[in-house]
Amino acid sequence: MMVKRIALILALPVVGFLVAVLFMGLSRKITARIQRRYGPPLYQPIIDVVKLLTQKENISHGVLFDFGILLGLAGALVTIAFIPAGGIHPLSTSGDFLVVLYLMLLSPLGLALAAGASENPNASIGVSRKLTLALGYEVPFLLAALAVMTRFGTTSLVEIVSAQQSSMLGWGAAALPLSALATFLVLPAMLGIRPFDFATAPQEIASGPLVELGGKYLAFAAIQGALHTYIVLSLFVDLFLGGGANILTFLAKVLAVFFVGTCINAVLPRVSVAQALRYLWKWPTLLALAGLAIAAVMRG
Amino acid sequence: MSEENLKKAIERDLEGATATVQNKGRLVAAVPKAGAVSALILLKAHGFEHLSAISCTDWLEQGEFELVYHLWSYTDKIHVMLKTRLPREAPRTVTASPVFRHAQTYEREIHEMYGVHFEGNPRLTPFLLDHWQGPPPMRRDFDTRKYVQDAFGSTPSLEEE
Amino acid sequence: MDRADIPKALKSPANWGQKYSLWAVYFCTGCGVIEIPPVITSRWDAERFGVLPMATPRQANLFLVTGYVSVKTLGAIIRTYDQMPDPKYVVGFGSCPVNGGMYWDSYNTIKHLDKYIPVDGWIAGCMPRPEAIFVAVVHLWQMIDKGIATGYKRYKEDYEYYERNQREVLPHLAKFESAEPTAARDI
Amino acid sequence: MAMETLFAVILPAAFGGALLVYLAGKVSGALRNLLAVLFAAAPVVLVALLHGQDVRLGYYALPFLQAELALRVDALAWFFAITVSAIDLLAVVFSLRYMQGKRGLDFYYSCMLLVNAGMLGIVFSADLISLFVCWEIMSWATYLLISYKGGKAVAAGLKYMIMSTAGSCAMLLAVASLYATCGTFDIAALGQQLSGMSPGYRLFILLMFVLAFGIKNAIVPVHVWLPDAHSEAVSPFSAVLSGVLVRMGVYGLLLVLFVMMRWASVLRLSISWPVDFHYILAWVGAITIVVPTCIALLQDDAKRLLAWHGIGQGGYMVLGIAFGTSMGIAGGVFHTLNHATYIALLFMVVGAVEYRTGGVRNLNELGGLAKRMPVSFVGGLIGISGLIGLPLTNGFVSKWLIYKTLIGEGHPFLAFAALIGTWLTILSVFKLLHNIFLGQVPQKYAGVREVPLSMQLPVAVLSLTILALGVFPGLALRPIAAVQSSLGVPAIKTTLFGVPRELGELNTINILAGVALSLAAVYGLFALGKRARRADQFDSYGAGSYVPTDRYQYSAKFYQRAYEFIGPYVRDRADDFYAWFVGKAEGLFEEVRKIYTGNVNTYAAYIVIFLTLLILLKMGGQL
Repeated sequence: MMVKRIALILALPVVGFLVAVLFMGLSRKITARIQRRYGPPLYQPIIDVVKLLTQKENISHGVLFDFGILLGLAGALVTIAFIPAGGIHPLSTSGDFLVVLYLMLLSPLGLALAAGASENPNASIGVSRKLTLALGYEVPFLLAALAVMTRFGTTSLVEIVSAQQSSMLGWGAAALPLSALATFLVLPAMLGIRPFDFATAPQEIASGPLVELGGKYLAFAAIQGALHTYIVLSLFVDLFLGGGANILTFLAKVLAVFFVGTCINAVLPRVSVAQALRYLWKWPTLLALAGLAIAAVMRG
Repeated sequence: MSEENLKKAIERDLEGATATVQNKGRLVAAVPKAGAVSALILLKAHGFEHLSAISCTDWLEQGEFELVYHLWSYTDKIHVMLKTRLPREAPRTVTASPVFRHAQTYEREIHEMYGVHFEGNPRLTPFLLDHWQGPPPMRRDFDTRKYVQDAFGSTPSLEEE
Repeated sequence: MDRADIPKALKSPANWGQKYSLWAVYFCTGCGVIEIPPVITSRWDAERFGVLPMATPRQANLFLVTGYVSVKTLGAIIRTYDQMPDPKYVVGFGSCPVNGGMYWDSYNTIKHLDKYIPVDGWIAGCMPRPEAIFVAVVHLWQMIDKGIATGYKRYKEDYEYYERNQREVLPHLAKFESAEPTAARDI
Repeated sequence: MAMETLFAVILPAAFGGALLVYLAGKVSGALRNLLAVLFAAAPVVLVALLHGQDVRLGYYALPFLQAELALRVDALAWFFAITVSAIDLLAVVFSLRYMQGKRGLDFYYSCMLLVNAGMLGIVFSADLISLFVCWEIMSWATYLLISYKGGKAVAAGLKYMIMSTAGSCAMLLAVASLYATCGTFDIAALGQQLSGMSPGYRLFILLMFVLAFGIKNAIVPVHVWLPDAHSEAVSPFSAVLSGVLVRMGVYGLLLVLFVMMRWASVLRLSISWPVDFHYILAWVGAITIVVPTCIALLQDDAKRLLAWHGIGQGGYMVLGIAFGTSMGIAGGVFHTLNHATYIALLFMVVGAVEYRTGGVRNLNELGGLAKRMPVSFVGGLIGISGLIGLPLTNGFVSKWLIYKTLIGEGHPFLAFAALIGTWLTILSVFKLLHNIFLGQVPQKYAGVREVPLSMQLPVAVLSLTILALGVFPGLALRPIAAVQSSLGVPAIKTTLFGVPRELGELNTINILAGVALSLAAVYGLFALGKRARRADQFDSYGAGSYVPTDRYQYSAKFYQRAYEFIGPYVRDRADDFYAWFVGKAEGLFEEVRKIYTGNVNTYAAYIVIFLTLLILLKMGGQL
C-alpha cells in the first residue's frame, strides 16, 4: 500500500507536468488558429524547453536569483501533489483546501524573489503589478471558495469532490451558480493570460519579472507558468465541475475550461492595472458576495 | 490678403527687402541678414503663424550660406520663403526663437550640420550626431569619402573606382 | 518535422532545439524592420518555423540586423549582442550591412557590420520580403546542422579583433570606459 | 519544596536585577551589560525549570483589606512567562551592540529589565491587586522606554500613557467593584462567585476588563497609540513592545473570559443583548485585521508598517479566542506565540538595517542590501513568511486553526476578513523585503557590512524557532493543550506534526517532505544545465543602452495603483476622531480656566457662594 501511495504521489506532478506542456503547445496552436494562421506544431514547447536547457551560456544574478527560480518551480510541483485529480488524491489527508490556498503562494513568492534579485526596474514593476493583480482577483476567489466550503460544510477538497459525484446537478456550479460564475469571470486574471497579462507584458515592461531570465532560468519560469495554469484549472474543476470520477474525465474537464480560457485570451486586448482592479472588485466580487450570502443562509 | 498686396506690404515695410510671387499661394522674399527677425515679426503679424522649417543652403562658389525660413498662413493659404544670406567663414546671425519658440531646434540642427552660430539660442549643443569630432558634415567643402576612408578603414568598392 | 529528422534530433537534441526554436530579439535596428511585423503575424506566420519575437536579448538566440546600421545604433547593437547568451546567430538584411550599400560614402553609417559583430548570414534585397526571410531561416537550419553557424565562437575566439574595431568607431562606449584594451578579456 | 523556593526566587530576581543593573552601570559599562544579560537569562532558566508545576504562593497579607496577595504558576502562566522572558532575553542581547555608544544606557537597561519583571509579575499574579500593581509597573516602564529617544518619541510616549492610564482606570474600577460585590481579589475564587451575578453586572465587569486589555492589545477603536509608539521606540524595545508586551492584553482576555467569567456564563450574557457578546468581539477582531493591514500597505516607513501589522495580527488572536472552541483558542494562543517570534524578528532585522545605514527607515531610499547583509536578509525572509503564514512556518498552523474554527462555526464572512488580511499582508510585507533587500544597491549604502555577531544571534534563534514550530507544531500545541485544560476548556488533541485526522487534514511533515523532494528534483534538473556566469548589477537589460551608474533600479510608491483604490477608504479615522475630541476638550477646558480670574476677592466670593449652597442643601433636606 505504501509503495502504491508513494507512486501516486510522484505520479501526480508528472501528470501535471505533461498536461502543462500539452497546454503550452495547445494554447499557441489555438491562438494561431483563431488568428487565421497555422501556428507551431503541438510539441513546440518541448523544442523550446530543450533549446533553453541545452543553452551553452546561462547568466545568473547571484544565489538568491537561483534560489527564487528553484523555489518557484518546486512550489508549483508541491501544490500539484495536494490537489485531487480525478480518483488520485494521495496527499489529501495531510493538506486540505486551506493548505492548497497557502501552498499556491510559494511559487509566486519564488518568482518575485528572483525578479527582485535581478536588479532590473522592469522586473520590480512586473512584480508590483503581479501582486496588485493577485490582490484584485483574490477578493472574489476567496469569497467563492468560502461559499463552496460553507455549502459542503468541509474544508477538505476530497470531500468537496465526493459530494459532487452524485450527478450533473450535484456539481458546485449547479449548487452555487453565482460563485461559479464569479470564479469563471476571474479565471483569466488568476491564469495571468490576456486581458490581465500586464504583469509580464513584453511591450510595456519587457516581459516583467522574466526580463533577466535566459537559458535554463527561462525554461524553469515557463514550466512554472504552465504548472500554475494546471493548478488553477484543476482547482476550478474540483470546486465547481465535480472533479471527475477518474483521471480521464477530470483531464477532459480541465481541457474544456482551458479551451474556453484560451479563446478569451486570444481575442481580448490587455487592460491596465487600474482597469483590472476596477473590474475585479466590481462584478465578480458582487456575484461572489451574493453567492456566499446565499450559501451562508442556506447552511444556517 | 492676396499675394500681390502682401508683396507690396513686404517691400514697403521692410527696407532692403525684395519679394516675388512665384505662382498662386507661393511667395519668395529676400531680406538682408540684419532684417530677418523683423521680417519674421511682420509676417507673423500678417497671420503667418506657422514656421514649418528653417533650411540652410551652401552656396560654396559665392562663399555664402543661405537661410530660408518657410512660413505658412492657415487663413490666406500662402507659403512664404524668407531668404537671407550669411558669409561662409564664421557665419553668425540672431536666433528666431523669441518669435517662434520651436525655431530653437531647427537652429540647433543647422548649427551642428553647417556650423552657423545663432546668437541667443540657449541649446546649441550636439544634437543628432553621436560624439561627432569632425567638421560640420553638411558643408560642401566636407570631403565625406576621405572621412569614410579614415573613420571606417579600407572600403574595396572605393579603390576600384 | 518529418520522420527523417527524428534520428538527427536524437543524435544532438541541442542542435534540434536551436534549429526549430529561433527566438529573435525584437530590436528595430534599421529601415528593414518594417518587414518584421508581416513576418510574425497572420499573413506570413513565422511561428510555424518556431521563430518568435522576444522582448529582451537574454531570452533570444537570433538577432536580425535589418538594413543600414548608423554609428549611434551600432552602440546599442553591440550592447544587445553582448547580452545575448550563447549560442547566438546574426542575420543581416539587405546590402547596407555588407558594405554600406547606397550609404557607401555616408559619414555616419557603418560600412562592414562583420568587423564589429560576427554575422552568420545575409539576405539580399533592399528590403527582403517575408518569403526571402523564411528561406534564410531554412538556410540557417542547414548551417546549424552542418555546424558552420559559429559566429558566436568566432566572437569569443578573436574578441580582440572585434573589440579593436568597435573601439575605433565608438571610443566613448561605456563598455570601454572601465576596461583598457586587454587581449583576452572574458566577456 | 524545591519548586516553592524556585518560584519564590523569580520575581525578586527580576526586580532586583533591574536595580542592580542600574547601580552596576555607575561602576562600568561592561559589567552592566554582563549583568543585564544575566538577569535577563535568569527568568528564562527558572521558568523553564517550572514546567508543568502548579504552585501557589501567598507572599504578602494586606493588613487593612484582610486579603492576601499571592502568586501562582499554572499552564497558562507558564506559557506566557516563557515567551515573555525568552523574547526579552533576545532583545537585551540584540541591544548590547545596537545601543553601544548611545547615552543613558544604565537607564535603558534597567527599564528593559523592569518591563520584563512587570510582565512576569502580571503573568504570575493570582489576585487582581498584584495583577494591577504589576500592570502599572509595566505601563510606566514602557512609557519611560518609548520616550527614551526624546523629541517626537516623547509625544508618542505621552499618547501611549494617556490611553494606557485610561485602560488602567477601567481595570481599577472593575477590581474595586468586584471587591465590593464579591469581597475577594483572588481570581480563582472570583470564578465561582461571578457566575451567580446578574448578567448586567457581569457585562459591566466584562466591558471594563475588555476595554483595559483591548487598549493594551490595540484592537481597532483604541489602537491609535501603537503606530507612533512602535516607530519612535528604540528597535530592540519595539521588538519587545510589539512581540510580548502588547500580548499581555491577550493574556488578560484569556484570564477574564475563561478563568474569571467562565465561558458558559459569557455565553449566557446574550439574554440582555440582541447579539451575544463574543460575536461582537469577533467582528471587532475581524475589523482589527482588515483596516490596519490596509493602512500598513500604504506606509513607507519600515517600522510604522510593522507596527500596523502588529495591530492587524492582534485581530487574529481576538478572532481565535472569541469563539471559545478548543481549536479556536488553540489557534489564538498559538498565534500569540508565533506573532511574538516573527514580529520581534522583523523589528530586529529593521533595527539591524537601521544600525548599519545610520538610522534610515524610509523604504523609498534603501535597496539591494541582501548581498551585503545575508543573515539579516534570511531572517527578514523567514520573518515575512511567518507573518504571511507560508506553509512550513508557524504562522501558517495557527492561521489554519483559526480558519478551520471560523468555517466550522459557520462564520464565512469573518473567515473572509481573516483570509483577505493575509493577501494584504503579502503585498505590504513583500514591499518591505523588496525595498530594503532586493534590487540595486544605491551608491550611498554600497559599503554596508553585516551586523556584528551579537546582533545576528537573536535573528538566527528566532528564525530557527519559526521554522521549528512550523514543521513541528506539536511542540507548541502540547503546552497549549495544557493551557486549555487549565482554562477549563476542552483541550485540543494534537500530534507532533499537526492535527489528527478526525479534526482536520494538516500534516506539516508531509508538506516539508513534499517541498524538500521537489526542491531536490528541481535542483537536479538545474544542475544538469550549464553553470551560470555571474553578472554584476550593472550588466542588466537597458533596452540597448548601458545601465546608468547612479541609480537604475529603485522602487518608490510600490503599489501606486492599489494605493489609489485603497487610500481614500482607510484614512485612520479613529486617530482623526481622537484628534477632534482633543481639540474640542481643549476648548472646553479653556472656558473652565476662565474661572481663575487671578484676584483674591473673586475667590472669596466663590467660597461664600459655595457655603450658602451647602447650607441651603442641608436645610432643604429638613424642610
